[in-house]
Amino acid sequence: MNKVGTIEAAMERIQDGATLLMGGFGVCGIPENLVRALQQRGTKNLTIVSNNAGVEGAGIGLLIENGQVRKMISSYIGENKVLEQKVIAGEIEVELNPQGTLAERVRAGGAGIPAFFTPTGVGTPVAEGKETRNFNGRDYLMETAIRGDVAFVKAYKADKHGNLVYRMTARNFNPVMATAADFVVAEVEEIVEAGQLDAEQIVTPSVFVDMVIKGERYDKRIEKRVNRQKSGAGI
Amino acid sequence: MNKVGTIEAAMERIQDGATLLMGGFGVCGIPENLVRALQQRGTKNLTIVSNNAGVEGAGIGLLIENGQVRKMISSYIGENKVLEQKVIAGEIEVELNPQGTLAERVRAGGAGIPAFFTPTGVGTPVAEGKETRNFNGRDYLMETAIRGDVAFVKAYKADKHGNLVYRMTARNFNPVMATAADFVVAEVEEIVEAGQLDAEQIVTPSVFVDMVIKGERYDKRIEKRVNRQKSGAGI
Amino acid sequence: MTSASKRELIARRVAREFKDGFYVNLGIGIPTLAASYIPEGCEVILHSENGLMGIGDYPLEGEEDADLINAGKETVTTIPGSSFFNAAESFAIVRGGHIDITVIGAMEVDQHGDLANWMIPGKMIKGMGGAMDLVAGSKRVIIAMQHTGPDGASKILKKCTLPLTGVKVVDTIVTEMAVMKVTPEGLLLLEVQPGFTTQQVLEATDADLIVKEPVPTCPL
Amino acid sequence: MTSASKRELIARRVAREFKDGFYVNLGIGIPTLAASYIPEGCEVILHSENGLMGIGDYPLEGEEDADLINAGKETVTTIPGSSFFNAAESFAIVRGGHIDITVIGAMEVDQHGDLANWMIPGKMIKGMGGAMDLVAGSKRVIIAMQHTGPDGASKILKKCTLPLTGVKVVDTIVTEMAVMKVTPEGLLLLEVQPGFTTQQVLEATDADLIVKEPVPTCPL
Repeated sequence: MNKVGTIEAAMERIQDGATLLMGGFGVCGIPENLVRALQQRGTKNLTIVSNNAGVEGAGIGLLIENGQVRKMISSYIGENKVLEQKVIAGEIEVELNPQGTLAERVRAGGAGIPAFFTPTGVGTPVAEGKETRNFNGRDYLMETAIRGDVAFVKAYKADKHGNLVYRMTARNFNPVMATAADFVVAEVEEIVEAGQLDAEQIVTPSVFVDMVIKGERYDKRIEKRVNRQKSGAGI
Repeated sequence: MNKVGTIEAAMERIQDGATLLMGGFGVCGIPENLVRALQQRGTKNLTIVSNNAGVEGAGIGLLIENGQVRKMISSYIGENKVLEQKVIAGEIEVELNPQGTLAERVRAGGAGIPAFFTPTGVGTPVAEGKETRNFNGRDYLMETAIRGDVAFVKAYKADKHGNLVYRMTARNFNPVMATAADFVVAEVEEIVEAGQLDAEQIVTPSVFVDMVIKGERYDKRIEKRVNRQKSGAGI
Repeated sequence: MTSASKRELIARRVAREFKDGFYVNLGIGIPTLAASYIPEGCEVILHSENGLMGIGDYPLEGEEDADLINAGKETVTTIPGSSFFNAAESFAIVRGGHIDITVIGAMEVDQHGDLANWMIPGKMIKGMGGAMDLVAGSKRVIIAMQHTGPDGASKILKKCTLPLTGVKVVDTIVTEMAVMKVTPEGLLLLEVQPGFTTQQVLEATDADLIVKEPVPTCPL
Repeated sequence: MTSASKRELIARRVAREFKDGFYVNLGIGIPTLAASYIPEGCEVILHSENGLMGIGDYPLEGEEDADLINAGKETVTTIPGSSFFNAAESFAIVRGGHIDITVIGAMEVDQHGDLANWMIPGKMIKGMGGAMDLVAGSKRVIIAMQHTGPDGASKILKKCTLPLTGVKVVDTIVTEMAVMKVTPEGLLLLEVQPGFTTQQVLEATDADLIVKEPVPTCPL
């Protein structure tokens, strides 16, 4: 079994109008090589499910600036001013979800659960149009599953079967997004033979992954570089 | 932070009539030291949530034989003949759940989700008394969360903060049960200092665990020893 | 035909349904046997619902590990590329449609694809284990079983009489006599096993079978 | 009082609510400052909802790692005993009631414990991030904020006017003027910060405050 593919082959799996799930938190742990290739390809009218919308000049920001995105399903889009302008201009629709609800909706999509109840957002604008139901004296909202046509995720290493491990907080939404699309592409920093990743440590089992790609270049931009002083206590 | 405790202290946290979540699949990965201590203590009228009911003379079988169990919530109890007799005699109630539904109900209990929908069991005896609902043309059952007063889990190693790693398929239900009780005790084969388990590899974060105990003795009974011949292909 | 040779015939035919790269769950009994007949050059990853993707051979004597078992509680080994996960993740894989084929036994199957394989009223109920999740969630469910029960009665019915495991979940039925597929039109006789005639299959089957002559014989 | 000294006063008082062994989530801004004032001998594990339990110090210059950030997207480090997990697991921790205290800022809080901190109608909405999950799921929610807005208006109201982040979710409010607790009877004035009188707090507060004299002064 060898799921190692090319970035060109990955691009052929995503069509205009597709729903694309993407890993990443801010620009940490984003599939940056796949995003750059998607920008070059110019695939349009995308609905992107991702916690954030990138920043100007990086991540999903590239696709937004290039006019490829029709709708964002996210929890926080505050870092991207270009998106703000496009929302005001009516060019992009934004659906905001509480972060935990977003994560759980995608997990549900990957786990065969069409809907679930959560206490998050009861009595807030998030509850509008949603069923509210009381369990054991507390109100909950019904939230429905999210699935994608394609998922782009970033992992640290993959084996050729498609098993994935991540690195620190670059894990974030990636393992969740990898479960919930019809075609899942993982870009990684290193590809090893099957058996070279410890079976105990694999975070995403290969069953979820359709194609593995070695990223050509990792910029790994830092959004907020904060340092402590050598003498100070810091956080 | 040091959550290392004694088995005696753990026993004081479980009262007659408690709901007890237990890890294990068959007798693989069961908290055998905690079970033996619970048998000695004689705590009665327990509702036990566990995929299986142990075998005669091991695991939950010990508690069943000792008359400590009022109800089992499980998916498969076929290995325990004593339980069968007690069910027929009306001494023990059994609630059978599909295995995936059982796992997801406990996960939901630990994740703050009071109910969810699943395709499993639609049109079967499992659906009796449950709400059926159609999403996108398919019927689903609503299943509710399970929580316990106490959870007993078995891990391979713990650090003193209560972070846990497991060993092979002895992982099974343990990480799930560890999320969904008011008081969670993990028994392990080895306890190390915080920082000695790789942060990437921790399966159960310490936040879920209230007490860690080093098991005194591990029998690790094998239910079905099956070997291949040196020459044969086997499974 | 001996019971052993029936079982082998069924397992061999089931294994022909596997494709390279498939993720497959094999139930206890005849389904597990299918692992021995996976075609050459076809890499199939076996799922064990207790938390393992990539079941290997049974261990050599002395190499068993109590911490490494399959869903049938048998000692097993792993393969390169195996991974371990917890029960909730294991059934997220199952329920989420990530298993290509589940092969499972049956007490009864009917022409609508309904399946009964977990309880007989009046007898002690052992539990459904993971069967209900597997048949509800897998992309394709293949039933591997003997065509008739110990009393000679057809296990393939117009309508199941026992409490169900799943409704409209079965795709294909493989027995020692035939291969049948559940279609929107009804139960189609796809192939007849070597040594049996279409007529014999029809006589041994309670369900209405759609027959499109000539019915091919299963390749050996 | 300078804004910086107000922020410090609030953060110091918030940190006194932490107990040894607590798992705590600190929001962006003043709440994050509370990490600097954790009492001696009190070990608190900080949760970052992007997938880290056990946030450490900010890194020294040159030791930043783009793969290791907190929920505010700042570079951080880990502590011994840290662990990483994915977003669904991170919010299973939050929603499941495993976080002992969440400290978060507010635009408005009211005497019923309602909280508004994510949108102002007519202004660009940045999103609620993890705030709604944190306030709905945590065992205890502490609001850390300045008592009044830039215009001098009370941020502690009889009833929130902005779109809500959560209903009846707030337990305690800590400002540079006072500490208040939401009780079934209403909003109780627990303590007055040094340099302020009960009367000053009452005048600066729109909400009805329950005052049980003598109101203690916050210990420094």
